Formats: sequence, structure tokens, C-alpha cells
Amino acid sequence: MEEWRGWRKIRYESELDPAFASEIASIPQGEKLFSCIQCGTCSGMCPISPYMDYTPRQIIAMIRAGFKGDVLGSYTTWLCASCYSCAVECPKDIKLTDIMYAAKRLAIREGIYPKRFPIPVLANEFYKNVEGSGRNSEGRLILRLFLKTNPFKLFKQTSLGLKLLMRGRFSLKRESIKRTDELHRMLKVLEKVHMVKSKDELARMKEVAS
Amino acid sequence: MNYAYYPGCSLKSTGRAYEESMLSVFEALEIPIEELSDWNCCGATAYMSISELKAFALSARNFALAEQQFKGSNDVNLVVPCAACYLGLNKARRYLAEHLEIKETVDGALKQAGLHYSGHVHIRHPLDVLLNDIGLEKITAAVKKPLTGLRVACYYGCQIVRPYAEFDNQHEPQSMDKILTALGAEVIEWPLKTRCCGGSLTGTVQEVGLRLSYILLKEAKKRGCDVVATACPLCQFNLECYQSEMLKSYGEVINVPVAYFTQLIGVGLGLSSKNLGLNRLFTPLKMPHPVKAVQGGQRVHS
Amino acid sequence: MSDNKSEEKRFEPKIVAFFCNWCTYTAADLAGTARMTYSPNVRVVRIMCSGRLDPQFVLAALRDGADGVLIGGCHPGDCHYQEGNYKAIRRFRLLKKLLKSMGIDDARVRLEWIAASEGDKVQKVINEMTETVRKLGPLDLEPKAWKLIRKTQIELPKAPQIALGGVS
Amino acid sequence: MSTVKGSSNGAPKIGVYICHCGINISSKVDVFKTVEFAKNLPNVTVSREYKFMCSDPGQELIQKDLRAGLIDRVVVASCSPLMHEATFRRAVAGADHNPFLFQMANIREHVSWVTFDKEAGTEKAMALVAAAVKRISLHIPLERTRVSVHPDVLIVGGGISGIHAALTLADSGKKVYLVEQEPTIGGHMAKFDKTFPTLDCAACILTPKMSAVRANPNITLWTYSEVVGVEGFVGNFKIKVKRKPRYIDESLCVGCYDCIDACIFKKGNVNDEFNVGLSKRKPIYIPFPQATPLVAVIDDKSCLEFKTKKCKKFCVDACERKAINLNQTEEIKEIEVGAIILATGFKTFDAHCVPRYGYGKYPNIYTSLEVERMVNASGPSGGEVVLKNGEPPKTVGIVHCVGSRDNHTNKYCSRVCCMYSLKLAHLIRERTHAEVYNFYIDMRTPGKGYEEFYEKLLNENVHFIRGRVAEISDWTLTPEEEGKLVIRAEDTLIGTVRRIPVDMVVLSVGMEARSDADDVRRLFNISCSKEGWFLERHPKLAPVSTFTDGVYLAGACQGPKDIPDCVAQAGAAAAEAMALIDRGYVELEPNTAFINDELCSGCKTCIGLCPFSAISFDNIKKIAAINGALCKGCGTCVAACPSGALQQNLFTDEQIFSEIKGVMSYV
Repeated sequence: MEEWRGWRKIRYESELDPAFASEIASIPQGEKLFSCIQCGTCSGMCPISPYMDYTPRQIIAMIRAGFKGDVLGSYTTWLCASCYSCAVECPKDIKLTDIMYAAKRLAIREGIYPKRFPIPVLANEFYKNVEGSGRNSEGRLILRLFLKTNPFKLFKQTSLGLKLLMRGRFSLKRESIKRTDELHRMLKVLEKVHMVKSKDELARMKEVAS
Repeated sequence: MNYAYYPGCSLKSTGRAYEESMLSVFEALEIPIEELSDWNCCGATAYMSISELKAFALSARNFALAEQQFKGSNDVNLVVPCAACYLGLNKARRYLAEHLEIKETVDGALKQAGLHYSGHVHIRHPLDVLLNDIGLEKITAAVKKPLTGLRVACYYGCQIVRPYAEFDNQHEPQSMDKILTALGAEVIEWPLKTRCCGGSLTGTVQEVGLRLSYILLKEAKKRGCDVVATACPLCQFNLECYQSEMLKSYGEVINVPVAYFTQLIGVGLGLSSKNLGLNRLFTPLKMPHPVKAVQGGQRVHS
Repeated sequence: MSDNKSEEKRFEPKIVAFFCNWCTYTAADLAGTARMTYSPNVRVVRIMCSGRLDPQFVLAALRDGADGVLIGGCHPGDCHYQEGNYKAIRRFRLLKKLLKSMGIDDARVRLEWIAASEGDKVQKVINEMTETVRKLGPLDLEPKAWKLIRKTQIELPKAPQIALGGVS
Repeated sequence: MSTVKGSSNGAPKIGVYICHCGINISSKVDVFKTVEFAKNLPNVTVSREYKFMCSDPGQELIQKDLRAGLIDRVVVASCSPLMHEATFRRAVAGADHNPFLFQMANIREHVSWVTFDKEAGTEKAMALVAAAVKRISLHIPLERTRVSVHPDVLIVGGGISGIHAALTLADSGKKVYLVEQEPTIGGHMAKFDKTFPTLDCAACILTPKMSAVRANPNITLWTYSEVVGVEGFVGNFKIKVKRKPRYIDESLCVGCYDCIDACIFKKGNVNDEFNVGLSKRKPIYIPFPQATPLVAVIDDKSCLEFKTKKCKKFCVDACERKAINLNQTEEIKEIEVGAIILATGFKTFDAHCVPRYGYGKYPNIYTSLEVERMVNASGPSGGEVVLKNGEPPKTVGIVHCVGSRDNHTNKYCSRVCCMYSLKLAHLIRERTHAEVYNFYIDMRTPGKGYEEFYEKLLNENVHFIRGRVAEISDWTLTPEEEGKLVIRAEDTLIGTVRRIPVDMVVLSVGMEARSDADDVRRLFNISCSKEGWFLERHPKLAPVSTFTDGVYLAGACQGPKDIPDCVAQAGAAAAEAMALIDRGYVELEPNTAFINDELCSGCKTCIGLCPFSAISFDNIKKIAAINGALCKGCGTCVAACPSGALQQNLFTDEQIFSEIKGVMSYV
């Protein structure tokens, strides 16, 4: 049990972001999160929820209530392995996995995420990896990940590395597509665009607004 | 029907055995298949957590290339063995089809690369192709060394049946069971067929990832399987390569071979272990001896 | 509320709807009670049964300035009067032919089966219909069509109906 | 605000009355602007607005103007005619004017409630008012025709609702036909053990009513029968009932069980419907000891004689009263009734449809209905709650909302599950002292003594976990889970996922419309809601009426209900039927078709079209003739008449043409 760090559980309205919910809801079918009845099926289905700081159900509640900082800063969204078991069993068809993604992207964009937590680091590395060469060089990725988070872990993994090496399943060679320039031009266009809002969503927001 | 093959990054490194075995099986069954040239990362999971739109664009490039390379046929069947890629590409395909606004943005990006995607690509998993295009008869007929007596735990993992149950039942997938049964294997009944193996967590937050894989193997072993059959490079990696770690963490010897379903098919078709990349397995695949040859590989199910 | 800012200038089609009393009109009431907002371009004329729909009514509506006509009846097999909606569908087919011959895009008339419980379908259909007709733009009848439609009053719509007498 | 202007003699004087309906209309329609607009329409002499036109003062406004001779025709722009047309027609008649010189413009359901911006709403409202005004000038005075009402009543379905309705009507001296498709009446209630929240025994309160049905001379009870034909209209329905052969002469059988004991099958060999498959019955059987009528029935699908023709037919010899007649054939009864009450009930949700709950896959997972039988002293286990191995369970999990509140199955809440789950929790604990866990999403106990019952259970150390069960399976993580069923759910009040090992699971399945609901509704010409429940005429003001006059609803066929609600509704339906019958006549809408003899060419087009054969051919005049009593006023013939000789009252071509012109008069 962690020692008591004098944290304050109460949240004042002034600390909440009322726009947060609609921001997340603006992904395709995101509006469904508003019909959540807090039944907890998602958390129950989720194989990882036991290790999350907030259960998936709580994340939805927090999104609705505008607990932006808490959601974006949480480990939950990053721990999600996107196995989609929550999404397929949700009685209200809430695409929770996609909502987790939306939260992750927002967290990255706004720089609010557990900094030394390996998962966002991996994501970033993977991203750079692919942006550069169009493919992911697994060997290098793992290497970078450990260097960035926990170099010591690297040694623990050497035996595994060797085993893989011997079986020709591991290399530090840089994988790449041929026409990288083409790829770069393509991705550059999308630099600015973060989240595409669906038409019906725009309509919905307009109605809510008025 | 001819197939385009999308390997994805893993099948070129940790999952090489998957590629080798699948291609040899396709060859043995005379299924024409050709690798997509200059394919790029599908933009799955990790990438999607940074930019969904770019992820879609990455997939779209692959689609565009596929349409280019297979101009002849108006519909391209893109065979995607890796579960993550399968879902990533499938998701992109759907979003591009269902959300005009996304399609438009992505089209714009493709144009920059002088590419165009007109929506004629189908994402197919080898399980789907083998069961629904080729069919059990053809497979059964080709069996040389039936897997008689081999008790297999079919493990589908999450991403080939969820969220889009395209070719199999989301809750009780059967495709792999059917195929391996047809090869004479005995598939065991177990409830964790589609429970997550931990995905990339084994690499990032090991204590969690390890636990998830351990739960699967523990249950599979308890139900007395000789081998766990997988359909995803990451699942295979997690379940196989961390068994020594599990011993350390949970003091339990697992020692269960974890093979790709394509490798098992290959064995049944009597292909050489080299062509199936069996030599790449950590725990060698032991066949129950002696393997009785049975006509057509069919075997009364017990 | 379909589209964004540039609403001011856009064309607002005039659409007349003929709803049967028992299914579609009731469904429209239901849409109301459920507060399902939809585009205001459609004006409903209540008839007891879609079987009462005389093709003349449709032509009259177009002549009097409607850009489109929507017809709503009970699902096949659900007609309050057993089979009025079957009569309606037959007349509708002939009507579409007739309109084509008059150079009127037959997407301007639409027949829908909407049950009393399908308030949401009323909303959907009316919105779709409005969009379709908006895309088609205002109906300006070619002179020949005009002549026809005037005459129609007496002869033309009757023509298909005589054919009908036999069918049922 | 109001305007009165004189009118040139002879021309119709139209009064227009625009309703605010509180703010229901005025929030989206500029009422005053509309009044101004109406004032300037041709022949409008009076144009007023009022907060609530349907209120007495509102109606008096109209009547005053009529009496004062300011107007002779009335247009009210308010809610839907299906809501208040009758009201205003009565008002007009009350002022000694013909009620059909009235027209309604629906500016609430069709305008204010569905329109987003007020300007558009106002414009639409004006168009509809204009249409009504144009049309009303062409209205002519009409008379309603009266048709006498047949005094008998048909009740379909012999569950608690049908039974109660039948007894109520019979006690008032009405003759009732009670038709039930099963061999006995009693329905679902007969299967229950105790009833919540009072825990009185279902049989003890139901069986007296069942025998009362049997004993009542006013009730004709036809079990093992189905309605196969419905013709006619309110007050005068012609019904065809199919009586399936039960191969036993009801008048002779005394329910002595001798035939059943004698049956060649020593043990039951067919799934017992009454015990929902938990036990077996013989091909010849009596559903349960209190069955009404207490008459055996032979199920020809499983009877050896019917399958092979080679049975020794011990049953026939065993019956002293020679009641068994294997040559009995199906029989069609034709009856006439004035009113119909549908009480066809519901079916329980099929738990197989939720695979992750493992029903049918693991033993010891039961549906609530199966457990109802299990805890019932007359049930397959004699009231013992036992596992498949005969042992009593030590831990039991009760899963709420199975097949309810779920987009993949049924969106709605089934209303009864929380309460019966509590009841079963109590009974199971009482019988086995097992630890009982309730998994619920929300605990819904709105009813007399319901919340109190919940509290009682809280105090009986029953465990309550607020969380929808994610999965039930037999894979284990800890030693104590070995050999048990593990229920996984988030305890949402604690925010932690829990795995609870149990011996037995009870799936609290919801209520669904019967699979034959759609055929039934077609047969009786009524509507269904999306979920398949029979649609009431108005959710609040006409909950037991349907859109088809003379057809009423009782019980769970209209939506999920518990016993008290079913009984209450059955009473209401009976009262509605009584009101109709005791009035003795119905007034038919005069919207019938009529022929202009001069114009009729005698082409006979119309004759084939009329579904009610109301049109015949007059061989002397060589023209068509309409029987007003048979005409239902659909207008199909009118639309088809090539010579325009046919017209429909209230819907003449001219009236409709003018209405079209009206709605097109956009401002």
C-alpha cells in the first residue's frame, strides 16, 4: 500500500473541464459514451482492469464529468491493450477502445501523460520509427524503449535476445520501405489534422450548443 | 482467385516462422499468393495512439499499392496473418468506407504520394481463406501425416475476432478448431480462446503482460493440451518466449510448445520442419508417437 | 438540422405528404410526442388509407407548386383495411412511369411503409426526402408536362386506374 | 387577442381557433402571427387564440361564436386529431351545429414538437391552418349511423389477465368466450411458487380464480384452442376458433389419471412444458394437478399410437367413462362478439442468446423460471433447490438484467426482474441457507411494499453487488475457485473487479413479446411497438384500448408487467368492453363512400376493389350500389373510380384538392 501522500480527493467544479466530454465524444460514434449506465461490464470484461488506476467504467464517468487532467494523466488508457472485449459486450455499444485511443492521442497532444511510463514512450518510439522508414524495426524499437525507460532491464532481457538471435528472430537491422519520400509527403499533409469529427457528430454538437 | 500477401513488420522478424509456414502451406495447397511490394506499417495499436488519421493513411497507402499491383482483378484479397495488422487494416478499411470526411482527408494525403484508393480491397485472415475459400475437403484430402492424438488448444487472441466478427463467431470462434480437427488433431474445450495475451504489455509493463499470458498457458495446460495454436505473432511471442520468466515469477514450469496454426497444418500436410520454421520454436513441437496414418486424416473425435 | 453555416441561401423544397390515418399519420404523431425534430419542408395531408391516394392528388400537388410528394402507408399485410396499401403500390408504380413520361424525375415522389410505432422512420424518411429533393432543385415543368398535368385532371391519372380495376 | 369581421351573406363563416397548448405550441409557433394570418384568409370571420383550446373555457369560446352566429364552421389548430377531434366535434355539436362542419390542423405533433426553429414552425403552422380553412368551406353536414353492439365478449389468453377479465365480465352478466391455446388456463402465474413482495403462494390465490372460471355459467372456456379468423368491426366481430383435438371428450373426463397411469410408457418421455423441461411427462397427461379444465390430453406428436399405429392403447381400456376418442378431429367454432380482449401474455428471454453467461454450456446455470419451478413444492424437485448432482448449493449467484437494458438483446427494462430476483434470493436462502449474491445494475423496486422487501433482503445477509456480470465460466485462478462457476463482475460501488465462485447461477431473464405476437396483431388488425408489444391507443389516456375500436389489451402482451398491474389492466379492459356493450350501439364515422348515380358508368372497377364487399352491382340500374353499413371508409374504390362517380364523405376529391392547395400556400 502506498504511503499517504496528503492528496485531496475532492474536485471543485472550477477544476473540471466541461468541454472535455464533447471533445472525446467527437470521434466517430463517440457520442455513445453519453448513454453509459455505469454497469461495469467493460471493467468486468477487461483482462487488464485489475492493474488500472481507474476502471474503464470510471474513465467514462470521469470523461462525462470533465475530469480531464485525471483521465489524461491516468495509466488506465495506456494500459489498454485494445483487445476490444469491452467494446463488443457494452450493452450501450460504447466503443470504449476507441475512446481510450482518443484519450491517449489527446494526452500526447497536450503533453499530459505519465512521463516515465514505458507505454507512451513505446508509442512515441514506434511512431517515430514508422514516420521515418515506413516500417517498424522491432529490434531497434525494443532497444530504444529500454534505453529510455529502464536500461537495467535490458540486461535482464539479454538471454531472451540471444535465444531469439540464434533462431533468426531478432536483428537490429533498420527495416525500411523503398519510396520513403512518397510516404513523408503523404504524412506531412496530415500533420495539422488531429481528429476528424464525423458529420452527424458536428450536427449533434450544434444542437446541444443551441 | 489470387491473393495479395501483407506480411507486416513482425512476420519479417520475431514471427518469421509464421510467414514461412503460411507460405509453404499455401504453396502445398496450390493457393497463388504474391507479396505486396513496398508495403508499409499498417499503423496499428501503438501508432494509432498518436495519430489515428495518419494510421488510416498508412493503411490506405497499402490499399492503394494493392490496387495498383493487382490491376487485373477488380477486387483484391489482402491476406493478413498478423492479428494487429488484420484489425488495423480492417478498421481503416471500414472507417474509409463509412466516414466520408475521413476518406476525403486521406485521399488528399494519398494524392501527395500520387496514389489513389478506390475501395476495392478486402482484408482476409489466413484462417478465413483456408476455411471459406479453400474448404475443409481440399485440406483434408491433402493430409499426409494426420495430427492424430495431438491435443491442441486453439488460441485466437483478441484482434482477429474482435471487434469485427468478419468470418467467425465473436464469442465462440470455431474456424481454427474446424481446420485442425480436419487434420486429425484433438482440439480441447477451453474458455480462454479469445482472452487477451497482454499484447505489447509484456515488453512494457512486464508484470502485467506476463500475468495475462501465464493465466492462458496455465489453463491450457491444466486442460491437458500438447500444444497451443496461435494465429498472431505477438500472441505466439508472448506465450512462448516468456515461459522461463513465468517460472521465475510464479515458480511454475509451463513448458508448453506454442506454434502457429499454419505450422500445425504444415505438419499435417507432411511439409519439412525447415519450411515450417519449426526450428525457430523455443519449445520443440513433440508429436504423439506413433502417428497412425488415417485415411484422409479424418479421425473419430473423442 | 443537417448542414453547417451556409444555410441562408440554400433551396428549401416544398413537399406534400399523404399519410394514412392508421400507421404513418400515427407514427408522425409519435415522432412528435418523442420530440424528434426533422426538416419542416413537408406538409402532411391525412387520408384514411393509402388506398385512397388518387394519382391526381400527386399531380395536383406538383401542379400547385410542390417540388416533391411523399406517400406513407402501413406495411404490406398491416393495412387497417386489409389491402389498401397493395392498391397504393400498384398505382404508385404506374404513377412513376407517367411522371417519367412527363420528364419529371421520379425521385421526386416516394412511397414508404411506416408502421404506427416507427416514429424514427418518419424523421429519417422526411429528412432524406428533403435532402433528395433539395439536390434535385425546384421543379420546373416543361411546357408539354404542364399541358399534360392540366389535362391530367380529367383523363391521364384515370388511365392507369382502369388498368387497375382488373388487377385486384 | 382576437378578430371578428362580418361576412358577405351566403358565404361560409369560418372560425379559426389557434391553441397555445401552454407553451407546447407557442414555443415553436408564433401563435399571434398565425391568428393574424388566418384572419385574412377567405371566409374567415373569427380568428382567435387561447391557452388551452381543449379546456372548457376553450370549447366555450367556440360555442359562444357559433351560438352568436358569428361562424358556422370551425377550424381548430392544436394537437393531433387522433387526440382531440372527438372533443371538439362534441363541442360543436353542443352548440347545435353539425359536428362535421369542423376541421383540425395538427400544429403540435406535426409542427411545434418536431420543428427546430420558430420561424419555420410558424410558416408550417400557417400552411396547415390555410389548408384546413380551404377545406372546411367544402364540408357538408353529415349524420353518424348507429350500429347495435353484440353483447358477448371474446378473451384471448387464459393467464391471470385473461382469467380476471373473464370473471369481471361474467360477474356483470356478460357472456364470455375464453380461448387458451394450452390445454389448461393459468399461464405463467400457475408456474410460480410465491409472489413478491407479500410471499403469498401463487397457487393459493390463482387456483380459486381458475375454478371460478370453470364454474361460471357465463364463461365458455375453450382450452387447447386458437383464434384463426377475425372479421367485422367494433360491436360486430365474427370470430373463428380452432379447437385442436385433445383426443379426450372433455364432457366425460373426470381427471382421474387412470389413463395416464395405464400409458404404455411407464415413465415420462417428453419434456414437461409446465416444468419448463426440468422433468418429463407422458404423451397422455394432465399439465398439473390444478389444471383447468382438469382433463387429460394426448399429445399426438409423441403418442406411440399416432406415430406407429401399433400401440396397445392401454389408456383407452383404462378409462371407465370411455372418454378417450382417438378419432377426435380439429373443430372450427364460429361465434359473434361485440368486443375482444387480448391477454396473450409474454415469453421469457432465451438465455442462450448471451453466450458469455454459459447457459446450456455449464450445468447448474438456470433461468429464473426454472428456479421458480424448483422452489415450487409441486415442482420437479419437490421444492428442493438442488444442483444437478442432487446436492444443495452452498453459494448461489443471481444475475439481474439478462436480456434487458441491452442494445444487443432488449433495450427496455423488464420491470419485474429485480423484484422476483429478490424473492428468489429469499426463497433460496430460506431453503438452502446458501450464500446468495445478487448482481444488479440498478435496483428497481417502485411499488407498494417493494422497497420494504428490498430492505428485508438487505437484512437477511444477502450479498448485493452493483455491477453487471461480465462473464460466467469454469476457468479458475485460485484453489477455492476449483470446481466452481466463477462469476466475474466489477463491484462498481467499490470500483474493483471481483471473481465470485458459486455452485449455482440464476439468470434473471427478462420478458419478451411472444414469438407469435406479430401474427396475432395482424389477425386482430392492431399495431405493435418496435419490441413487439401490442400498441395501446394512448400511453397514458388509453392504455388498454387499441387503434382498432372494440379491441382491448390486458396484461403483459402490452408490455412487461407484474401480477398486480396485469390484474388492474384486465379490470380496466373489462370495464371498457362493458361500457361499449352496455351503451348497446356504436356510431360509425360517416366517412363512408357514396355514389353519384348519374356519373356511374357501371364499369364495376370498384366492386372488385372493396375488401369488405360493401359494393354490389345493381342489375336494374346497371350501376354500382354501396352498403353503407359494410363500408369502412378506406376510400380505395373512390381513388379507382374512372368516372369520378364515387366519393368519400369527409375526403371528397374536392376537399383533398383544396387541402393540397392550402398546404402549398407558403407565405
